[in-house]
Amino acid sequence: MRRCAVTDPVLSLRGISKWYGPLQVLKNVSLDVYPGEVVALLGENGAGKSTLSGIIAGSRTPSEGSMTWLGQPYAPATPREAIDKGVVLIHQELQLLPQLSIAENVFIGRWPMKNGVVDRAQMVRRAQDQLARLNLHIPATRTVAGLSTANQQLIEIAKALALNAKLLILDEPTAALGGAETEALFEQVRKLRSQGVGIVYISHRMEEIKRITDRIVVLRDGERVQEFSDSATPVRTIVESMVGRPLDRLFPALPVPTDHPVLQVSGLCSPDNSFRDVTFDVRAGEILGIAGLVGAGRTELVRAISGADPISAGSIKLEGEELRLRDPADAIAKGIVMVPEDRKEQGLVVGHRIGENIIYANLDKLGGRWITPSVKRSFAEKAVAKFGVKGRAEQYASDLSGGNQQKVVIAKWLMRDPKVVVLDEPTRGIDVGARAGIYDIIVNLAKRGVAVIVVSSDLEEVLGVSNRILVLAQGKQAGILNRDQANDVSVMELATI
Amino acid sequence: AELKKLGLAVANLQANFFNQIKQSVEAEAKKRGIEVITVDAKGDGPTQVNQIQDLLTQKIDALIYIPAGAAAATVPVKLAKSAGIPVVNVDRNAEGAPGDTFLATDSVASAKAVCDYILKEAGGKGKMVIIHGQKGTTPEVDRSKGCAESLKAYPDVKVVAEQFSNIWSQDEGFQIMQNMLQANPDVSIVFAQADGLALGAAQAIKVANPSQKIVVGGFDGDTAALEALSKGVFNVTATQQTQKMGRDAVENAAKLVAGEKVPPVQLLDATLTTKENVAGFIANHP
Amino acid sequence: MALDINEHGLSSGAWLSKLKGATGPLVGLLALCVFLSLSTDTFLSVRNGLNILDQITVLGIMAVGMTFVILIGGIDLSVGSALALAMMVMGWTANVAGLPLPVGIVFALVASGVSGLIVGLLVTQFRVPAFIATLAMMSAARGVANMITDGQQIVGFPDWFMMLAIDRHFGVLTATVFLMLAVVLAAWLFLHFRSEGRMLYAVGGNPEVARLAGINVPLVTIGVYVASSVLAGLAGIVLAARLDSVQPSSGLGYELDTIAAVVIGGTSLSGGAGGIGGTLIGVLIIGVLRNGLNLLNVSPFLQQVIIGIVIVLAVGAETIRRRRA
Amino acid sequence: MALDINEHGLSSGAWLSKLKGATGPLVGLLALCVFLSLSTDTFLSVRNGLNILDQITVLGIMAVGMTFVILIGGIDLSVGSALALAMMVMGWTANVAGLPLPVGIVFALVASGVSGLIVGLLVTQFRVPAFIATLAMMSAARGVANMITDGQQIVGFPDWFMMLAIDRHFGVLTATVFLMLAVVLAAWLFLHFRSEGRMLYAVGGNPEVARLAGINVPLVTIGVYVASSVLAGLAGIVLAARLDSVQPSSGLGYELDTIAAVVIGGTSLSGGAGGIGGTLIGVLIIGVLRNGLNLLNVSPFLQQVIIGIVIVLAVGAETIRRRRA
Ligand SMILES: Nc1ncnc2c1ncn2[C@@H]1O[C@H](COP(=O)(O)OP(=O)(O)OP(=O)(O)O)[C@@H](O)[C@H]1O
Ligand SMILES: Nc1ncnc2c1ncn2[C@@H]1O[C@H](COP(=O)(O)OP(=O)(O)OP(=O)(O)O)[C@@H](O)[C@H]1O
Ligand SMILES: O[C@@H]1[C@H](O)[C@H](O)CO[C@H]1O
Ligand SMILES: [Mg+2]
Ligand SMILES: [Mg+2]
Repeated sequence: MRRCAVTDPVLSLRGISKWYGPLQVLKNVSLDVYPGEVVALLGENGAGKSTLSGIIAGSRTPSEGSMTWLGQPYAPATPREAIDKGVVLIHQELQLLPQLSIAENVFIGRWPMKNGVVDRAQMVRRAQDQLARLNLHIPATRTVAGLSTANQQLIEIAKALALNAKLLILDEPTAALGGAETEALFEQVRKLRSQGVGIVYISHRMEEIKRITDRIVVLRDGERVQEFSDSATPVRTIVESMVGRPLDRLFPALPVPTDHPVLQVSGLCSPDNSFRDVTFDVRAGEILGIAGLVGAGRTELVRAISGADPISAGSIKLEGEELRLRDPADAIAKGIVMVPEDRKEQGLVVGHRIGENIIYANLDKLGGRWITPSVKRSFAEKAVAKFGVKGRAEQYASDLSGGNQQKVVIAKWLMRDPKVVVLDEPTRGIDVGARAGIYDIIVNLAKRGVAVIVVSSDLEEVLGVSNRILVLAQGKQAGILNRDQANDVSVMELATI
Repeated sequence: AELKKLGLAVANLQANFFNQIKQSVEAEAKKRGIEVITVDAKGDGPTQVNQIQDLLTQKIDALIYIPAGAAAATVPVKLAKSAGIPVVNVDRNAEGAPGDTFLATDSVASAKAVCDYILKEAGGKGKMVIIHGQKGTTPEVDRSKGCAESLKAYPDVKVVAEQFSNIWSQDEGFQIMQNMLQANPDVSIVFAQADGLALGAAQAIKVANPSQKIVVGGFDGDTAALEALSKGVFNVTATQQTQKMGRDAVENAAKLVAGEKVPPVQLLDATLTTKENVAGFIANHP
Repeated sequence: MALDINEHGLSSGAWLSKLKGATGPLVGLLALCVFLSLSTDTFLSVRNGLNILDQITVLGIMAVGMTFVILIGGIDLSVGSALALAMMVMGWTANVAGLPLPVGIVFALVASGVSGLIVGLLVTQFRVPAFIATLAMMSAARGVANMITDGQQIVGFPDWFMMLAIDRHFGVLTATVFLMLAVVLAAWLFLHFRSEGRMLYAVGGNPEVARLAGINVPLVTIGVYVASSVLAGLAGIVLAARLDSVQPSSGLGYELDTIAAVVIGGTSLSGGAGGIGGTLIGVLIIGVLRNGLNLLNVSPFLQQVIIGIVIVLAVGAETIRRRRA
Repeated sequence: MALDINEHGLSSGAWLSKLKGATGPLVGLLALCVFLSLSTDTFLSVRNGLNILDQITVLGIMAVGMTFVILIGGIDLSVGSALALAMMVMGWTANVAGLPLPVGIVFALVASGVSGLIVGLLVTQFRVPAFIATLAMMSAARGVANMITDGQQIVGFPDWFMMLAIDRHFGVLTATVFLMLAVVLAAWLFLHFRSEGRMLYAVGGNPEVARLAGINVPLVTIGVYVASSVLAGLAGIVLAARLDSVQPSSGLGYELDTIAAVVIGGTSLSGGAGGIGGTLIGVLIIGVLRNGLNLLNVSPFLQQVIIGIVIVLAVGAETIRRRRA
């Protein structure tokens, strides 16, 4: 769909720059968004996409530059001002209040009123309607706490849809979504586009970008470097424009696994039935992918294997020895480690330094002796260097890009020379360039004889990195596919039984 | 030597009785051109020990000392003594380490008088409750002793509940009396060992609005209590000579600094005060 | 039942679940009442019930303000001092300056409001943690309360004033109890149905989310600390009527009692969850417990031990209930 | 200096930055000391310095335990009562049961340790919020302390005991001050260099991350509450030596003082950030402030106001410093 040359842009940015102290994160960026088009904003982690979105939506202020909204000067000082004008941003981070109901979250700050009081009945009704638009059939009176990340993301989207935006910015809305949810979202995006809403779409998933967007704007190091408006542009060209160098390949060649089974799982059940009767093994040097729809129970399964959740039946054997895992410490002691799906809540103490975070997972190894600053630093620096983290041991984890944070989580575990490594959504929210780095680490682990399990909602990723793929469907083991049998069709067939 | 700088360590300025003494000491010292440094322990013994250290650091010539707690009372005296500073204890004295002199009301005798009065007023029989002061302090111990003596003559009076307060305050009196009335709704005699406690108790009685008449006795002659007494809020108190106590304390401190000898214990009278004779004390507090 | 759902969007089961964190405490409160009714012949009487209501007025009013504060994820240690400050300002205005008592009451509320305003500004503008800002105010306001009369109490107000706490209108409620109930009800309505009330939950749940949703977080925060202080001042006036006197040492240590009532009632100290219903239960648990232990004639020292145990049981019951579920 | 950097990996600037949240308070403390040195002729003397050290021993020891608790994101309101309990157990063992005083000291530490153990179990096993669990224990332990002697104080211990708080060895430090300094130093080393110490930061930073990293969060939590209680008990013994007596009402209200010292020192109430260095500064600010106001002959009521203001300034200075940067 091409924009009509006579319409005026809803929003124009001219020469926007942003400094954080001495650090310049946006350099002289100009951008126009027209009604009824979807503009993709692409760039590596830290390129400045979220910063730019925040400036448009009034949650951050630019250091330099100007904006116009429908031809008028526009400089929102608060998110409220932007919302009132019709500029709505779906933040990259979930912005939900877990203790409150879904309905309340959808209408937070803009409660439907009647006679000066909040009209709760109307609020619930309207929220339910919004959820229905996204095929989400959960009572809107339910609290958000306990919902899966995917559902929370959908609520976040519903919240934005309820606002009748003229300009909608979606900052990585699908990072936590599976295929079906993504489709529902795209349907809404297309509908809004046809209603003349201008849309800015940010994502690291290239296949989506190609499907949904009319025009692609690439940011690199805070600078607008290129624009593509031809839908025939090959992905490789776009990616190279993002990373600023030629990229040879995303997935490295997989090694051939040994015959030696390291981890044997049989008849495993969870107490709350989120998975049942799961049986598989992983051999040394093998990468086992786990695929399934959102809510299929993949996370619960791998959490149980790594001691984070209890099991109600079945057995987990490591090199023939049956394990009784009461908590993660037991699993870790045996050599099973997990990179959890939620980096910020489970993987890292984001307010602490990288070095500390690495130490936390290795305290027993360092225990019994004095952990002096030099012991700590040399240990942490070794980890940082070994896994190519772009950062120094004394930096705070919160200062790193998502990809580098993820590498820190991996690094803290790999310092232990584990026998089994479980990675749950290892590249969620991570740019293509950094993703290739993480795939390299995964494959290198396998080469060293480690048994690796990779859970991912990104089908391309599981297909690209696994020797075999276990598919879960509603908690049941739907089958295990060998690499040569596995493709998007065969996996989806099993996942949707 | 001459008394130029005087330390005054008060147990707890929230109690009107101490506040009266403080004001009297400061007035008397002003008259004599003596500098006073006042510290308030807010009822906490350890705080008072710290404060007295600080007073000694400032090279006071003498210390007027009203112990905050029952337990820690000896330490400040020892500290002062080892610094060669004379100590005038007021109202409370520590057994192991008394001050150079001790100024107080004869609480045993006065409490006996108060109890005699309320027991007689109640017709010599009925259920009685006692609201004690801070456990183990000199006035608490002596007033309990005095009242017990009085009770010997009234076998038909039964003491059904006794409780201790911490800072002798009106809130505490109110709370304690309210609790006591819940457990013992038919109480008819109350001895509260300080006026703050008595006022609180009287108010608790008023709020509870019991069917029987309840006689309340207090102690101290607090400014506010005397007013209340004149309005019949409660029945009797023993008015202590706070103004004189403050003046005497300064006087004795000056004598001690000058090297004169003073008696180790100087007890003052408290006057039994009722609605009949209260007017004079309101006009002019002794 | 079906009608219920349609009309109010809530079945009776849902009503119970609305209390969320407070169901454990509610069960605790009921158990306590049943136990006391069986073990004493005095507990279960209209008169004793009214007594308990009288006894919880001060705590109840303060706990409403504290609920607001804790809901937004704050804490207010200054309430006991704000109460004392208001009392002394009222007493001084009426009995020393000789102005009419109602003027004194207005001044008292203004004084406590200013104390809350300062706290609010410190928290929002100078980023002083609430704990520190209110701790500092706790000390400073107490000092000012003392300085007003140089530590002296003031006794004796007009009769009508004291009667507010004594006269049982229609033979049932005193004006002060009525006031407390009105405050509780108003606060409940406010939190549930006013958008400003809902803002408290948003701010407490996550201030950044609230900000991004267009809520003026500093303003809400300041408003809440002012409300908490003014309510503490109001509680001070009720206390003055109950005691027919004011003294600067009033309300010492009330901050912990008040916070306890709120937290026992299931409002989370991390903010964003809880409400007035739970607080009322928390206040009643404390009130009934103290009353009951007196009726049982338990010695004061043992009372302290039992109070500790019952508080833990009331709150722990919630966990045990959840585990079962 | 260059050597320093190589040996400890820290330049003096880095040392300052190690205090993180506490630089504001440190500046506040120094300003306070300079002001007092200029405005009084008594403040700046060895003798007064030693006095201040004597005066902060109890608070200092308790604040170390509270630092642990707050670092893991908890709170301990029971420390004042644990102190009283330990004192009474010691007094009773020595003066009523007639056992040797050292045995009494051991019993006292065990008693306070048990109180901490109960708190730790309530928090970890029954999920009672720390605020409630320690509030309940504050009430219960105080009750037990009272019941031991029916509220009576116990006076008079062997002379050597009192001398611990009085005798200035080598003319400088009393045994109790030495004990406090040893506790502070040990705690600092523990937090910085022992893996168990680092666990506290991990748990406070994010308990779920810590659990997934293989840290036994419940065990750490229980250990911390036991440590806090035992240190409060130890502070009680120091207090007993200082006062040559024990009484069950000791330590009333100390919980807020102790928490204040820790928080003024920059340890965050939300856990995971802060340390012993800051706590020492916080304790010193409180100690110097109280001492200084006495030396300045500020009237008691005004002192309360000034204490409030200085606390806010000390903590607010941090914000202002950051804003400038
Ligand atoms: N508050 C802040 N203070 C300092 N630097 C910041 C702040 N917020 C962002 N940055 C930095 O600004 C740069 C741009 O960040 P931004 O979040 O806009 O990147 P992004 O393109 O959205 O990346 P991603 O794909 O990982 O979401 C990064 O280097 C980031 O570290
Ligand atoms: N619609 C829903 N309503 C209530 N709970 C749900 C719903 N969908 C999922 N859940 C629960 O949320 C939990 C987490 O699901 P989650 O989606 O994380 O599982 P998953 O298979 O690991 O998928 P993914 O990792 O892709 O998110 C599961 O226990 C699931 O039962
Ligand atoms: O004797 C006094 C008074 O009775 C006062 O009310 C409190 O402390 C006591 O020691
Ligand atoms: Mg981003
Ligand atoms: Mg998952």
